[in-house]
Amino acid sequence: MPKHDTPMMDELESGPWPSFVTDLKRQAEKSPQCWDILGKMELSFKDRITHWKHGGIVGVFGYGGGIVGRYSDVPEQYPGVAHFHTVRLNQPSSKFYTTEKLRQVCDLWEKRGSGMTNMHGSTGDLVLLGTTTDQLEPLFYDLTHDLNWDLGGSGSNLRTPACCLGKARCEYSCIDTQALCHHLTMHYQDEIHRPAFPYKFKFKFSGCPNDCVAAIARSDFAVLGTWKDDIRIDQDAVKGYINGDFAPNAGAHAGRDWGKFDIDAEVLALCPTECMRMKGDELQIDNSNCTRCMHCINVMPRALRVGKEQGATICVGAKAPILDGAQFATMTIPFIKIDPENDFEEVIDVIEKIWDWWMEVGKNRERVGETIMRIGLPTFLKVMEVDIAPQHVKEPRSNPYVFWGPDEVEGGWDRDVKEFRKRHAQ
Amino acid sequence: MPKHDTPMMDELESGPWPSFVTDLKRQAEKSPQCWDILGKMELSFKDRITHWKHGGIVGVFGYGGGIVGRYSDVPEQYPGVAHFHTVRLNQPSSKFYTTEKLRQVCDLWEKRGSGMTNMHGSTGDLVLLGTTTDQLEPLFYDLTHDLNWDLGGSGSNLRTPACCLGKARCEYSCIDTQALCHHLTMHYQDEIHRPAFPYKFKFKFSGCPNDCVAAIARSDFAVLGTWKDDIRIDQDAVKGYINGDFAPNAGAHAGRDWGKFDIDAEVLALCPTECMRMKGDELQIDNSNCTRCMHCINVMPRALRVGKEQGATICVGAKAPILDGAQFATMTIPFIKIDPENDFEEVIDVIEKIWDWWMEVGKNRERVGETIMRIGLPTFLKVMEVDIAPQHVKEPRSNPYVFWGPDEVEGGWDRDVKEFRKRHAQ
Amino acid sequence: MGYDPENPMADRITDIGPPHFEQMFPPVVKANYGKWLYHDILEPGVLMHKSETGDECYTVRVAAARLISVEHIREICDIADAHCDGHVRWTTRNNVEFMVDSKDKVQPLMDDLKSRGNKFPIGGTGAGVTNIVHTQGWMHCHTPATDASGVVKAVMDDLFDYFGSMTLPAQVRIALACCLNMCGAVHASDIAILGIHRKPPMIDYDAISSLCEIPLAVASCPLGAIRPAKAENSAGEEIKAVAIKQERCMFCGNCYTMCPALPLADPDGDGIAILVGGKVSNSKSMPKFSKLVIPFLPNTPPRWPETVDAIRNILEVYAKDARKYERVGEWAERIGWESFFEKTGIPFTIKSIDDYRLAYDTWRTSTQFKFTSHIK
Amino acid sequence: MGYDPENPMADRITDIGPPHFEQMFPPVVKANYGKWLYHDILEPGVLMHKSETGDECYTVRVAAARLISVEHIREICDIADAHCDGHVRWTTRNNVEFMVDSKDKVQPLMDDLKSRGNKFPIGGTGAGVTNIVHTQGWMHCHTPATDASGVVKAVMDDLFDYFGSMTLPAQVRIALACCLNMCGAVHASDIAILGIHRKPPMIDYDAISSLCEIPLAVASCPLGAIRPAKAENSAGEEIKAVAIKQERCMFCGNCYTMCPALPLADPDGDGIAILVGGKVSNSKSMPKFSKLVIPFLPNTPPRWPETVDAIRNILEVYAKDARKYERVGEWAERIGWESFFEKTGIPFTIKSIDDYRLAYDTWRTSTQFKFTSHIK
Ligand code: SRM
Ligand code: SRM
Ligand code: SRM
Ligand code: SRM
Ligand code: SF4
Ligand code: SF4
Ligand code: SF4
Ligand code: SF4
Ligand code: SF4
Ligand code: SF4
Ligand code: SF4
Ligand code: SF4
Repeated sequence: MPKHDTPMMDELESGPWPSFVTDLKRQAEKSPQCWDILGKMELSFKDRITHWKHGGIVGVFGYGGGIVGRYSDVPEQYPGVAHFHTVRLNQPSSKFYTTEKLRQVCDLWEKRGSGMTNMHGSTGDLVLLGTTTDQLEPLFYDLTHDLNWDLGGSGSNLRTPACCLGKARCEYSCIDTQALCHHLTMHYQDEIHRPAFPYKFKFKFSGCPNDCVAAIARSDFAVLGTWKDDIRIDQDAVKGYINGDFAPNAGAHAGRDWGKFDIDAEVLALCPTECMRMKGDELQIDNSNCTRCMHCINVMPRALRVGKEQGATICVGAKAPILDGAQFATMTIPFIKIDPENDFEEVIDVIEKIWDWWMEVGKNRERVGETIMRIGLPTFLKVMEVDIAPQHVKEPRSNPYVFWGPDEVEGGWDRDVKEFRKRHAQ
Repeated sequence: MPKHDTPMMDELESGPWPSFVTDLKRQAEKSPQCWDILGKMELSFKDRITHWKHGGIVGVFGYGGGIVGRYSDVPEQYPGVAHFHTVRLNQPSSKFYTTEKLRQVCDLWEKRGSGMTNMHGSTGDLVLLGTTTDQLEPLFYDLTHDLNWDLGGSGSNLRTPACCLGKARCEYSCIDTQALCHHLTMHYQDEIHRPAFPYKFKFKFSGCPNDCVAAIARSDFAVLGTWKDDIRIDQDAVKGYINGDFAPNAGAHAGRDWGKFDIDAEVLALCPTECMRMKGDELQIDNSNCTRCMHCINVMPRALRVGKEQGATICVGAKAPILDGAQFATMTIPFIKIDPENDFEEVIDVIEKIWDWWMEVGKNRERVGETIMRIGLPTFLKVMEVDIAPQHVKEPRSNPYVFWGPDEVEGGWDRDVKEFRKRHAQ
Repeated sequence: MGYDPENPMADRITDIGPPHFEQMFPPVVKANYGKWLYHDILEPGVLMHKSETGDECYTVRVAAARLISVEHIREICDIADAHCDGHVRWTTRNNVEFMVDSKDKVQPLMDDLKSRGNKFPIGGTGAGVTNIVHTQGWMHCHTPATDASGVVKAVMDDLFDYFGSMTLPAQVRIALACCLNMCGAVHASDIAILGIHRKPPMIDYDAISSLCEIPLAVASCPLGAIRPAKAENSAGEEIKAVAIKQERCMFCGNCYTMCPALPLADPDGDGIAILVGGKVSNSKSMPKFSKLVIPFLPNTPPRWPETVDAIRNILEVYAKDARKYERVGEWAERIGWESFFEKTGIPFTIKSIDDYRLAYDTWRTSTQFKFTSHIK
Repeated sequence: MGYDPENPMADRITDIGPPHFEQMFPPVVKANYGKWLYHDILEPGVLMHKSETGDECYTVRVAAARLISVEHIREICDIADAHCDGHVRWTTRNNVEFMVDSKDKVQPLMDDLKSRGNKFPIGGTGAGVTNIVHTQGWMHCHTPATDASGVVKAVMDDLFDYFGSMTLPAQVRIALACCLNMCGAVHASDIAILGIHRKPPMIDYDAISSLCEIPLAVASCPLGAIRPAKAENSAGEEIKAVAIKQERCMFCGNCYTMCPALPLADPDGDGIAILVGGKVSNSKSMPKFSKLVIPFLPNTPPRWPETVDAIRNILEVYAKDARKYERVGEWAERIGWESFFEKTGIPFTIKSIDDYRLAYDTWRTSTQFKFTSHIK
């Protein structure tokens, strides 16, 4: 395939940030269709519009997801990308790789596709960007046989679960994010590969409330590590911070002179619950009022550690704005043990409760968060069989429109209007 | 009329709080129907239910409001209150009275009604509680001729306007609440007496953001005094408070020992905008960041005074929850001069803009706040011809669903899909 | 000569409005209108306003039942004549204010007031509980779910000490509305007493045809629980009526307001809900709506002990726990609503979780919460 | 042997999932899993995690375009083989992390990275601007209103210094989504770049019958702007199609997602909206949605100067004005949104006033506001 004249693409080779254009040109030496990618991108830059057709249902036999079909609306001009389907490989939990595995993927994709990838897709997949329909089955065969690796999700199914790196390299993690993520991914292979839901459903797992995988904003089922007992305090380290031996926030603000560390201003005053105080040079935390926001721990990681009684808070129903407006996930299970020993039974139990209900009452293309909005949080919480607690809301309702059942009201609902009229003339 | 056996009513004669029962019995000596009031109340206490029939359209000729009809559903048992209509007298602005006028009302009502009143109704009227249909015209005649006093509103009309006592006895008032209230009441007699609106409409006027007449919570058209320049500071008085010469909050907390006055904790730290600071023993206010919440002035009335450039903020659309949930009035006009000199022209202009729009687009039984909710604040603000400002919202929208007009978009909206397809194959 | 039924239009006068407020001002108010400098609360119920002219206005505020007789008003006039050269006012919360123009007139006035039994308790200022804004209840309205005057008397008898003192963290404003129409505007009160129904409307087939316009009745239901339906009246005639999906009803009563043939009131179904944490003023925090914390308390005349106790409990916990100047709602938000329920011991029920419009904004979309005893 | 088209089901393997994460862990990570005590950011892009075993894990984080070639990945592998005994990871924001188990291995690794031109800039940690989460844009999607990779390259070239430094009040997370579907989840970002359409869909009568189910197309519109309607195609045949009330359209594109015969994309109609103040973490304040502050900026490839300038402006004003640890949204709420617009000089337009669902909660129902220059 010939090079195209791509002045605008070329412009994007300049500048300090890594250039995808330079990279495309480099790959083009081995994967000539990359010239057509560049040419077609140039056309979109010129026309200020996409040149892909709508949709395109392709896939591998027996799977309802994992591949997103794409066809060019200018196939003659750029035959190399007339078909340009993406293949979603289910990334290993928290995206650690051996170079050996990665090189296998590279070879496979150079053979079977454009050689271009997304590391990674927003949901978390390792996305192989652009191939033709006839390559899909062979690619899938090689992937499963040679790499023993499988596809991720797309369509109205369970999407590829994702997690933060958790205990692998973070002192804050209260749960085994990878173990949980991987176990559920394996447990629900069928739900990932064969759409049977009203709409997409996403799992994300963060080890602590910092939520580095954006679970509470981006997943229908968000599990965030937390703890129930007290923050562990190393008073000497506290002094260390006060004396300036350690940089606050692990040095995250080192680039600017913010003056001497001021524990009152930087920690105590920013605690959202005002539950910390200094008694002399001893830091005291009223843990019963702590909401585990992480701030103090983030600022003084050497002095403060998450508690020992660890578990997770489960929030349900996050989504992007289409159609009722964006939703964050709503706190549903305040605290749950996350136990690899029993294969995360408790978590699975929660998931299936949600699915059973959603699959029964959810409308087509209705995310579970929208279903909860439509039917009401009280009903959802009842379905979940959780103890109703004030923690489920930011504040009690301000309207007085409460539902009552006949069983809750003395005498029930059956009344005889004629009897009533005897006492109350019309 | 005979006394009735009223053990539960009698029980309410005990206790330190003034007893309406004792009072009813006292009035009964002169107005025997009060025995029937007591008897009928006793019956409601026994049955735990009201014994009034629904509605009842009565009134005086030519008026569509001012009287609320009521008929008993047990007329034979308590003939004295078989009819029990209320008459709403439009209270003088801010409810000051001369005993002379009051005595006239008393005599009139003893002659024409039950002798019982509400001082005052929630909207502000002086409510005469309970009379018969045949008394209405004579009462109205005496009221207008002898007391030269008129009825207030009820029904789908302008309700009796009300105001706080403002400049009459409050140092905080930034507007002439009574003058404004009285002028508009007179100006809109027709709107008060002859229902022509989709639903009720209420005016309330508070002299400052403390809002002692609850305008922002209870009126469709809420005018609250405010100022535009700087809070006036008397530094000596500030020292006075610090030294404990004056009781903070004018002594409102004198009943309990809260310890020595702490200007940092009690004033500076509670300023919602953190715009105050002490420079030595001098108090400094960054007025550009002040939101005129009144707190500092409330706490130190001898030291701080509202600014000199006074006017009002107008908020629109407060209402009780029926049916879409309660609404506070929404800030619509950030600042407007309130000028008795020109008969409050600017205010009247605002009111008529609202009415013209609401009467055109408002549905039956739709409060203006609900109309704004249904049609949208942006449209309403355009109708009001106000400069759109960030002050109109607490925060910008978080959903991306913005309307655009063809005139706002290059090339307008007319496109030829065939032309489009030439460039984008289907 | 007065009104002549024979000739009702004879020299009829209309649209003259209320008497002008200025005629009503006491001299000291008229003279110092707009000139006030500051005020002091000398003791509970007694205010002194200082003018730049040097004048002073002393106000003695006394409680009143809002339901008062002309005899009682005459007694108020007697007092005003004796001490306040014939002027008096009512506040926006139904208290009565006697004003005098010099300090030495205050004591005699107060002595007089105190000499009249429990008719004129002095107070209602500052950080205390002032009079309850309320509505008609069984005394005059057709839609109430509870009484007004009776409940208010019972509650204020119990809270009486708070009326005559200023010991609370801030002013506490209590309001009562006897149905969801909320004439008492309880939607923005520190503590709100709200009459609620819990049984769906009955359908009076013998009255509906004559009393209601079916389309209006149907349209009146915010939840679409009402639909047009044929039915049979006692006379056995088929009539145009309505059918009600009872499980959809949330008892707002709007249908009864529009159609008298749909009564909801019921001795056992009706009762009181308690809402807290509302405020009107813009002081410190912006206005807040009251929040529903106790979904139902029974109607127990004459003294509604359950309601009285519930309110005292909230008030006392608040008094102990809140900071100076902190309104009930500001306190609850600072400690968190979970702690509000914990500290007050009020059981949290599913009824407090919003499932009406705009409900989503009240859900907790964060991992931030406290481990109160609610979490097992 | 491999895949045999003649016999596609031959020894087919399915549902084996991804490789197990543990195989992927570097030794130091596996050995210290769950034992980490604390971390330090030694310099921008360089993290040291300390384990209770005494072990240390040094991480060097480098930027990557999310759109990368296998050649580039191979180069990353070469580096990982040379320095990190064959392990490497990607972050949740598309950066690459090289990990070594001792301090002395850090400098050689960094030298190597720096020796490779601008391919591996080091940074993205702490109080700076890290990589932009983004989506496909014109590179692969069918519904975009702007490009992704191109805009990101332009913006990051401009903000490059903030990637390699930690001088901001807090971390600033920028995201891009090329249409309202918001695959980039920009609804909770400090600064969000959002592709938007501004022209209602065209109706392709020649395609609609074959491509769309009319009822689904009609149901897809949240504002009910689409109704079924008969029409005529080029062939002059009457067909079942739809009609669109254009003035009701707010350009969400959902109809096009459901029905390919309703394209909206347009060179002049499409462009970018800027939202700010969102956050995901529960640190300090609860998660916040991004708020729309600039309703439209044009699509101006290859470098989108208007968008680049708008973002730099917001970032610089924030950097100057905000307090240490204060996220963009926390800052805007503290100073008040009116001050945000004042300080940034961004003109406030009516487009920023919510008129969608739940809109009421964003209206200002208080007299509390600042007199900025917006108020004449
Ligand atoms: C590839 C990816 C963007 C990327 O470049 O990374 C993507 C691409 C598409 N998304 Fe997405 N979404 C991707 C992550 C997301 C996310 C982010 C996340 O998962 O964390 C979201 C927001 C969170 C959420 O789920 O709400 C997201 C919200 C949507 C929506 C709106 C869904 C909603 O309920 O609001 C749609 C519309 C739809 O489903 O029809 C959508 C639809 C699409 C489609 C299939 C277009 C369409 O109209 O059907 C896009 C295919 C583009 C293409 O040609 O490849 N995509 N999509 C992401 C998946 C890669 C991966 O598997 O890792
Ligand atoms: C008398 C009074 C209560 C009192 O004891 O003080 C009252 C009494 C009634 N109100 Fe009210 N409202 C009274 C002030 C209010 C207020 C408070 C205010 O005006 O500040 C409100 C809340 C603020 C508001 O307007 O939203 C109020 C909100 C309602 C509503 C709900 C309106 C809404 O849009 O939410 C209704 C229902 C209706 O209009 O059908 C209502 C309806 C009624 C009716 C007419 C009953 C009905 O269903 O039609 C009541 C007649 C009772 C009777 O027999 O006397 N009343 N009503 C108040 C008028 C006295 C006066 O003129 O001074
Ligand atoms: C007399 C009255 C106005 C009237 O025209 O009748 C009035 C008079 C004063 N109010 Fe008020 N307020 C009056 C009803 C209100 C209301 C309306 C209501 O409660 O329905 C409010 C709004 C309540 C709310 O926020 O929910 C109200 C909120 C305030 C505030 C704000 C308090 C706060 O911190 O939120 C102040 C400032 C203060 O108390 O320092 C205030 C201050 C005052 C001052 C100190 C103003 C002054 O300088 O004279 C007056 C004496 C205060 C006192 O009683 O301690 N007044 N005040 C009303 C007396 C009602 C009563 O009998 O108890
Ligand atoms: C590597 C990564 C997790 C992963 O599995 O890949 C990660 C790693 C760390 N995060 Fe994170 N976060 C990562 C994405 C996130 C995200 C998700 C996102 O941005 O999409 C968030 C939520 C962002 C938001 O709130 O909008 C996130 C919010 C935090 C916070 C909360 C910051 C705040 O004040 O709100 C902390 C605490 C802190 O920074 O002190 C944190 C802290 C950390 C620490 C310090 C945890 C630790 O002890 O190691 C790690 C290094 C921080 C650093 O880079 O300065 N991490 N972190 C992600 C790196 C992304 C990148 O390449 O830049
Ligand atoms: S979410 Fe918590 S545990 Fe996971 S990486 Fe971020 S800070 Fe660490
Ligand atoms: S985690 Fe948050 S709430 Fe808890 S003590 Fe630390 S700063 Fe306060
Ligand atoms: S609203 Fe303001 S001016 Fe009016 S009485 Fe209350 S404090 Fe005074
Ligand atoms: S009025 Fe309120 S905002 Fe203004 S300075 Fe005083 S306390 Fe602060
Ligand atoms: S609140 Fe309801 S019951 Fe009470 S007076 Fe108003 S309308 Fe009647
Ligand atoms: S009470 Fe309200 S909800 Fe129930 S039927 Fe009547 S209108 Fe509908
Ligand atoms: S945001 Fe929209 S345009 Fe971009 S990838 Fe997602 S669906 Fe496609
Ligand atoms: S773009 Fe959205 S709003 Fe416009 S017609 Fe299509 S679905 Fe409706």
